[in-house]
Amino acid sequence: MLLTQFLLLAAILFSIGVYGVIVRKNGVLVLMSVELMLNAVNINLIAFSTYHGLGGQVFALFVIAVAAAEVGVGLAIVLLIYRNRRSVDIDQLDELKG
Amino acid sequence: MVSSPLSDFLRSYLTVAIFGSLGFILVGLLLFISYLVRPNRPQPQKYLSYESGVDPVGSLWSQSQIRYYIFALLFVMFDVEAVFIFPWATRVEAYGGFGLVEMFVFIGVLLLGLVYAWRKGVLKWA
Amino acid sequence: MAGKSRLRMPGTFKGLALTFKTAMQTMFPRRGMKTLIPAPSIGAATVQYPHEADLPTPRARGVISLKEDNCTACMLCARECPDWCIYIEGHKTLAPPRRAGGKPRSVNKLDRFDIDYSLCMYCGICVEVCPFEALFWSPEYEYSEVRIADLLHDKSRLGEWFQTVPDFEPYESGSEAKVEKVPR
Amino acid sequence: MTSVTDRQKLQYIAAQAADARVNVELETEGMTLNLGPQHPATHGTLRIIAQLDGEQVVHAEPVAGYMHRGYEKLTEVRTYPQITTLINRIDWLGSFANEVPFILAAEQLMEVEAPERAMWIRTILFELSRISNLILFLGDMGVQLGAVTPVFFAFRDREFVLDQIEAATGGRFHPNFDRIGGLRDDLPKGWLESTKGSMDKVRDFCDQIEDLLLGSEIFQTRTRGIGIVPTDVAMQYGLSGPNARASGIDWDVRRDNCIGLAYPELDWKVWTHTDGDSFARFWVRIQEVREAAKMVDQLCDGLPAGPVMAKVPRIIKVPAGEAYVATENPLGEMGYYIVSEGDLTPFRVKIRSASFSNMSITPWLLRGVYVPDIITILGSLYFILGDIDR
Amino acid sequence: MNAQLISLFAAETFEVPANIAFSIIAIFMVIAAIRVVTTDNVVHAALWLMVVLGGVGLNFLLLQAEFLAMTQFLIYLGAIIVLFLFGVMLTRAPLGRSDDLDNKQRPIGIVVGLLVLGLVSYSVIKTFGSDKLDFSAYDGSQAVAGNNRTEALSDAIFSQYLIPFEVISVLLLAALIGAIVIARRD
Amino acid sequence: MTNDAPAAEATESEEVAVDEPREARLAMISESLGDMLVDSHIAVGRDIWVRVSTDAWGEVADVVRNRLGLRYFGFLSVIDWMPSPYGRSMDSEVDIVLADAASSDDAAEEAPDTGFTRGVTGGETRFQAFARVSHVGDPGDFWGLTIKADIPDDTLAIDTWTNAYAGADWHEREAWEMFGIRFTGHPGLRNIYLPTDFEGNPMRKDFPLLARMVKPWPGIVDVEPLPATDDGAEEGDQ
Amino acid sequence: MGLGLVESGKMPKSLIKLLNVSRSYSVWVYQWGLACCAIEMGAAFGAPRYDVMRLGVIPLPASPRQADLVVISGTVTDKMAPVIRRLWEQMPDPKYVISMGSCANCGGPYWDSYSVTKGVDQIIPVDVYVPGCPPRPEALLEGIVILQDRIKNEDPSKRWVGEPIVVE
Amino acid sequence: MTPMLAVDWAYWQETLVKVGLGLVAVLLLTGAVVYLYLFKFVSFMQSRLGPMEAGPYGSMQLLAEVGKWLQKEDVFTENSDRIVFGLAPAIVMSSTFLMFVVIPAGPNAVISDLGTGIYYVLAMTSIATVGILSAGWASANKYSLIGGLRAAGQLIAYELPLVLAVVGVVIQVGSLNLQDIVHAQSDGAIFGWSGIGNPFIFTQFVGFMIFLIAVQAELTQSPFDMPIAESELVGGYQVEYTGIRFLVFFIAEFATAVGFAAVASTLFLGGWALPADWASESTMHWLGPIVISAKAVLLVGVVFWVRFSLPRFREDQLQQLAWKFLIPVALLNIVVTGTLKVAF
Ligand code: SF4
Ligand code: SF4
Ligand code: SF4
Repeated sequence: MLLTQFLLLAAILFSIGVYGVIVRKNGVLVLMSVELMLNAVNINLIAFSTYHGLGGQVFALFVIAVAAAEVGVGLAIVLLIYRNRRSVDIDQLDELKG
Repeated sequence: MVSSPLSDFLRSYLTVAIFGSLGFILVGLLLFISYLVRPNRPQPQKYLSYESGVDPVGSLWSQSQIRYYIFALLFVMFDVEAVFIFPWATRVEAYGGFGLVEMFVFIGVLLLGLVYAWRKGVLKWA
Repeated sequence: MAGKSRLRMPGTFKGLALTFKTAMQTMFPRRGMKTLIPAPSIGAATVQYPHEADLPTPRARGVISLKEDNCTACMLCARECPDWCIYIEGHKTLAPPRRAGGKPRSVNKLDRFDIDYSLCMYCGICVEVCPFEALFWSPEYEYSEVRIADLLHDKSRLGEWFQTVPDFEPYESGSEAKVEKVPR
Repeated sequence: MTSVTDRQKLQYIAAQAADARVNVELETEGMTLNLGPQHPATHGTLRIIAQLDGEQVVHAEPVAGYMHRGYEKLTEVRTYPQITTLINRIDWLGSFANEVPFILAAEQLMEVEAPERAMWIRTILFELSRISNLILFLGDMGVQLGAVTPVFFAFRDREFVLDQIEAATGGRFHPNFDRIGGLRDDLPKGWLESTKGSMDKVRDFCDQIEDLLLGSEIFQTRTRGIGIVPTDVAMQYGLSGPNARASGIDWDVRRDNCIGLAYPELDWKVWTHTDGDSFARFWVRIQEVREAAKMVDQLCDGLPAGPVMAKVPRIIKVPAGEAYVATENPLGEMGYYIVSEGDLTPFRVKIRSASFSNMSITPWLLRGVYVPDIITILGSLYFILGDIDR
Repeated sequence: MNAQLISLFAAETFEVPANIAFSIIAIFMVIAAIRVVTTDNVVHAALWLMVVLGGVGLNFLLLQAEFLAMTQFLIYLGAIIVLFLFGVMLTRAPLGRSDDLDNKQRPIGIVVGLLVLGLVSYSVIKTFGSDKLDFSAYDGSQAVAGNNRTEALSDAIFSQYLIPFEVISVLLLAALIGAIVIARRD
Repeated sequence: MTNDAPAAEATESEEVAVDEPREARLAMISESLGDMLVDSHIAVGRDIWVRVSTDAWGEVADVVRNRLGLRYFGFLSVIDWMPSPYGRSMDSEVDIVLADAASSDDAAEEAPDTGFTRGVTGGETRFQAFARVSHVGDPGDFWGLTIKADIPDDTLAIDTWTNAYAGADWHEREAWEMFGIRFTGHPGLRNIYLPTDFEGNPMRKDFPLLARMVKPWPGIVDVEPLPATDDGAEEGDQ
Repeated sequence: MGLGLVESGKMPKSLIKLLNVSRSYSVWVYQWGLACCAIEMGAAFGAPRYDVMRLGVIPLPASPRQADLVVISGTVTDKMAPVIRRLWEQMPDPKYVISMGSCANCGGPYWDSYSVTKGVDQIIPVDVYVPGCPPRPEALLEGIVILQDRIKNEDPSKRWVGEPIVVE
Repeated sequence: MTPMLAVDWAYWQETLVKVGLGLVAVLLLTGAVVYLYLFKFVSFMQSRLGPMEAGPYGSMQLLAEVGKWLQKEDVFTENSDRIVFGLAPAIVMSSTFLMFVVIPAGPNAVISDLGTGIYYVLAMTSIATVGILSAGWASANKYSLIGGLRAAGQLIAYELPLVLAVVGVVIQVGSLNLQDIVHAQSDGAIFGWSGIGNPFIFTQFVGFMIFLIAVQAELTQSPFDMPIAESELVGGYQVEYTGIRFLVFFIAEFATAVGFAAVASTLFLGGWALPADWASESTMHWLGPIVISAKAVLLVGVVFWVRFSLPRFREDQLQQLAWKFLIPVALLNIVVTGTLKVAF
């Protein structure tokens, strides 16, 4: 197996995630897209760890932990938005800024 | 036959995958047999949602409570903790007291979260 | 509230012990040599219906039977029946005199006596009001039908039930009621 | 304080309590949960429409009538003996107990009195039907709380009581044994002895239920403090029987207004509980079963000799007048208000059934509780559909 | 069949089947990932995400990161997806499609996405070309015999990465408290 | 214990029995009710009835609950005093036969024409509301009271009791659907038993029970009458 | 959907027999009581003395979706009738109905009531009528045994297209 | 030997045999458990008999059940999400199957002896939650939805004690591999006495109890059966399921019970092994599967016994039980075990 194939797969996932983050306006879906990107990163980390020792795996573990925290807080924020605005549409939040 | 660690490793997981797919295969098989013999008799009310025999009242969809979310959140956090505990558990002896202290601090910090949630009353309904 | 009581749960274990005991009693009801041979059919409270059946008490109101000879088609039962589920038709004939040399008596002859068991509420009023001892309760209960029309028992079917009528029981001490006889 | 403000105060307290409990963490959109008419928790065919907020009930509306059979109308076209058998079927678990107040009311109007032996036998059967009724409650409460075994035990031991009822009256369920002026028949031989035997089984059963449910910590956490009915509310809604006694109302028709039954001659006790919660209702009932078993023993021992039927006309016409007689049925106070115009049929019979009043409290009681507690509360209020819907 | 091909298929290397497995998994993952960002049903999106995450786990397996793969299943499939589903059901998860999930930036999204993809792929291919995975790093750090690398991983955490490990606990704590504070209304 | 002796006991004595505790209670009641009281009746050893004026119905609840301490709500319902136009849907001839048998049988009460048409406390209208409340206090201190009031024929409406007794809610709903009586001030007068599309008020006397009209009474089908013989068929052959 | 092997009669006889037997010994009956009879039904299902489970009748499901048999045990009122119809329709085929007690058979004691349906067979097809008011639990067991007998001998190809039990 | 996809025939043969045997074993055990406990033992607890007519003592009852379910119509309600609704049982089922993969039934009798052993089991069981949650959602039914949410909430709450209870064992053994755990028990000694080896039920009793309680909850059995509470939710997430799909849930439920019991017996009761020298290794090849089956079936008995004796907790009460009692105690157990391990 080539290293590149994993990296390319990760790249595809990452760019799909990017697309999702840009296009989706439902907060939960945006978080899912972020999750896609994080996982792409994880694939990279693991793939590289075949070269550079277990450090990559440890990092991936940390990323998973961070991702868990991120989803937790992110979803809590989405719920907050929903509670206040009866919608999970994060694009509408812009109106608040103005 | 010689086999490298790689093939052994992947091979054992191939077995796992085969066995795992059995679930789907079995369901599919049963469904197929059932497809051969079962009747099909449409009746106008058969496809309504069951709701104790009356028309579904109100909106079908509902929101659950945030309580569930907080439980899920707590779970995720502690699950992550467990993930770190497991590797440590296999090597407790090797690390000795130092490892113990490290892990206790780790557990302790997260326990603070539980205590916080407890004190905040999110574990309770009423 | 939860944590405290949870550490000591004697009540809960009592319940567990009870169910376990019941299971063991059901499974190993026998004593002595055979204690360890499971015999649930003995230990369970079950009467295995299609193979064996408890006899209902003699007073049980299972099905109404008709002693046709006694019925005079007086219609009292049909009138008093709250469900109007007794159907009687009759005509008059002359019967031989009761005492030798008497006049022939005019009696009502029963043409039709149907009880609709799909409607009957098993109240027993008909049996009670019948002044001529023509109706009796039988404790039989096995007459489920596939067609509802078959639940209308005509007088021959009702007559068959008469075979199963049990004798009246004697009364408990202190009673002043007279025990009557089933006129067989 | 006038009653209006009294009620308002009550409502206010209830609202406060509910609000305190209502989840304000997230205003989840309301959902309407429909329990019944076909639903295992509703003993057949009651329907409860509960507006939920999450899992909390904001408003609950019981819908009765799926079992409405029109007794009050039917009594107007039936003769008195026919009514006796019809009303067996109101509270179908304690059928014999349904007959008694009606017969007593008719006897009041006709001014006849049943002989003493009939009175005693009536009392025995009355208590037997109470036992057979409450035993099932004790088991069924387990089912409502997810423990299936108690109900099997209940059905097992209830059979012994039913056997006795059937041996005496001929019907497992609907005895139709009471007559104006006495009873249809006397007891068969050996009945008293076997009845006392079955009372031992009943007592054993009570012990088992105590082990299985009452003493179980899980049961207690599920029922204590759940569905509290304060005394005053219980009175307003006309709660009666064990439900009222569990709310601290020391009142039992058997003791306080006993008409035509042998209770004053017995040694027994009215059990009350001050908590008014589901647990109290369960507890009071289990004590009542024990008490009833005790009474049956005494009655069997002291049964006087004599006839079981007074002299009454063959065709029963009840003189004009009005009478209301209530008895302490297994479910609570059941009374018949008979208006007679001297006919073969009564002119109007108002049936005051216990469950109807007991259940009318549910909209009040279910506010702010959680969905699983609906089941506990309904189970502990204990109603029979026929008794609500009539 | 020539010798080279046989050697490719030989049991020792496991190269081809692993590649086949990878291709299948990768195709599934890409499709699923695309469905995640395009489906019009939030719950479906979560379930598609589950497929992607499962695929990632399988990739970890192909890369012989066994513990990581299991962690992926445990945390992502067992916990985070549930968290997502709860989140979805707490807000809005109508059955059937809902059409206001996307904003009007789809063209931008596609452009940016493709741009990222192009850049990354270019640099990846440029840099790593056809480097083969050799798993040499694993063998070197293998602390115990057998195919069990969990111990090795543990050693790594408890030596080099001790500080981050403790920091993670604080991070989790912070996230927990933060989320509770946010989700609760006080 | 109250003097709730069984009815028969009181009537056995020939002299006009006086039920003192009940007289005392009635005095107390009439004092509290004042003008609102229209009529009252005591069945010796049994019960008390009072009839109150229509307008006061709602207020009465308040008074009996809070001033008289009858805090326990028994029931509330309505009577339709109109004689039923249908009888029991049985052949009238037979009814007569039965009635004859009854009167010849023994000394049953005479036919109902004793002016009793509106119950023990009288009344003027077709519908009458009645309710029963009780005093539940210490053990033994228990007594009940039945309260009646006429319902005007034109409006068919009367005050609600739900303000005094919350439990009256369901009872009034039942009365509403069974008799069509409107309780002014009731929070939600809906059907409680019958489906919403049910037509008519079944408890009214003029509501027919169709099944009884359609199905012939089996008692009609009589064998033709016997020619007079010495020993009638009644004896039968035993 | 189904392939319709059974309806088309292409199934071998022995297999049909097997199917019938398995159906007859696994009858999941719906926990649903209507009135007094429901208690006797409960006794038949729940009382250890009768223990309907012996016959393979499993009184577990509370939802019609998992039920094969419904015992209409008690009074069917006009308000209840549509509900019964719907719940019966919601049961997946093949399904069986036992009408228990006079009320369900014909209206019983309430034959003249304004609110009671005179017989459940006006709403749904009934396979076995059990008489009684209430029928003893044994009577219900007898009804179940009769039903099982009929299931064993029925012709599924007719049943599958919606006819009531046909016994050859 | 012709290589096929680089995996030789031997592998395929071996795997097929293993998978076949594994499947048969799982289904047989499940059937046995359903018959022995659900039908018989529970009936005895209630002093009745259970199935008697189908076959001698009702032994054919299960076949009849399967035959019946095969003939049941497959109903999708009109609002349901058909795909998810249809797939959910399969997800649950395969999560169950996956659990069995690593459970050793003899010195070699294991479908796949993974290094991550017990960790793998925990990961796989957690997947079922998703299946149940989506089943509840896709049914488009209020009872199912509430049931599904409750079930998911409960499963995750009790997943933790389950996971943490295992850690004590892992600390003692120093390996995640289940075979290692089995060997550690059969070769171990309690305070120097190795007569019965060292089944961890003794040294890890707290862990064992927590594990059992958590298993009871994971199986959504009473007293933790609020999600499928029959008396209020009519069966929870299963309300709309009929026919085969219901059967699959049904099988999965009991197969999971068997699986958890097998895991518990491996972790705490010594697994397939008898203590050290009671039987030779060659004997264990055929005795092992019997031993572990017996242990597992016995443990399932406990599950059923508790299930049919106790009333159920309310949703919040069982959450509190998990969070306020089980998890802290499990953590404490880890601390104590770790300390002792290091100290001695
Ligand atoms: S038992 Fe009652 S209902 Fe039945 S036929 Fe006799 S009188 Fe009529
Ligand atoms: S059965 Fe009796 S009451 Fe009925 S018609 Fe015959 S004799 Fe008369
Ligand atoms: S048939 Fe009789 S016992 Fe059955 S429901 Fe009707 S009235 Fe009740």
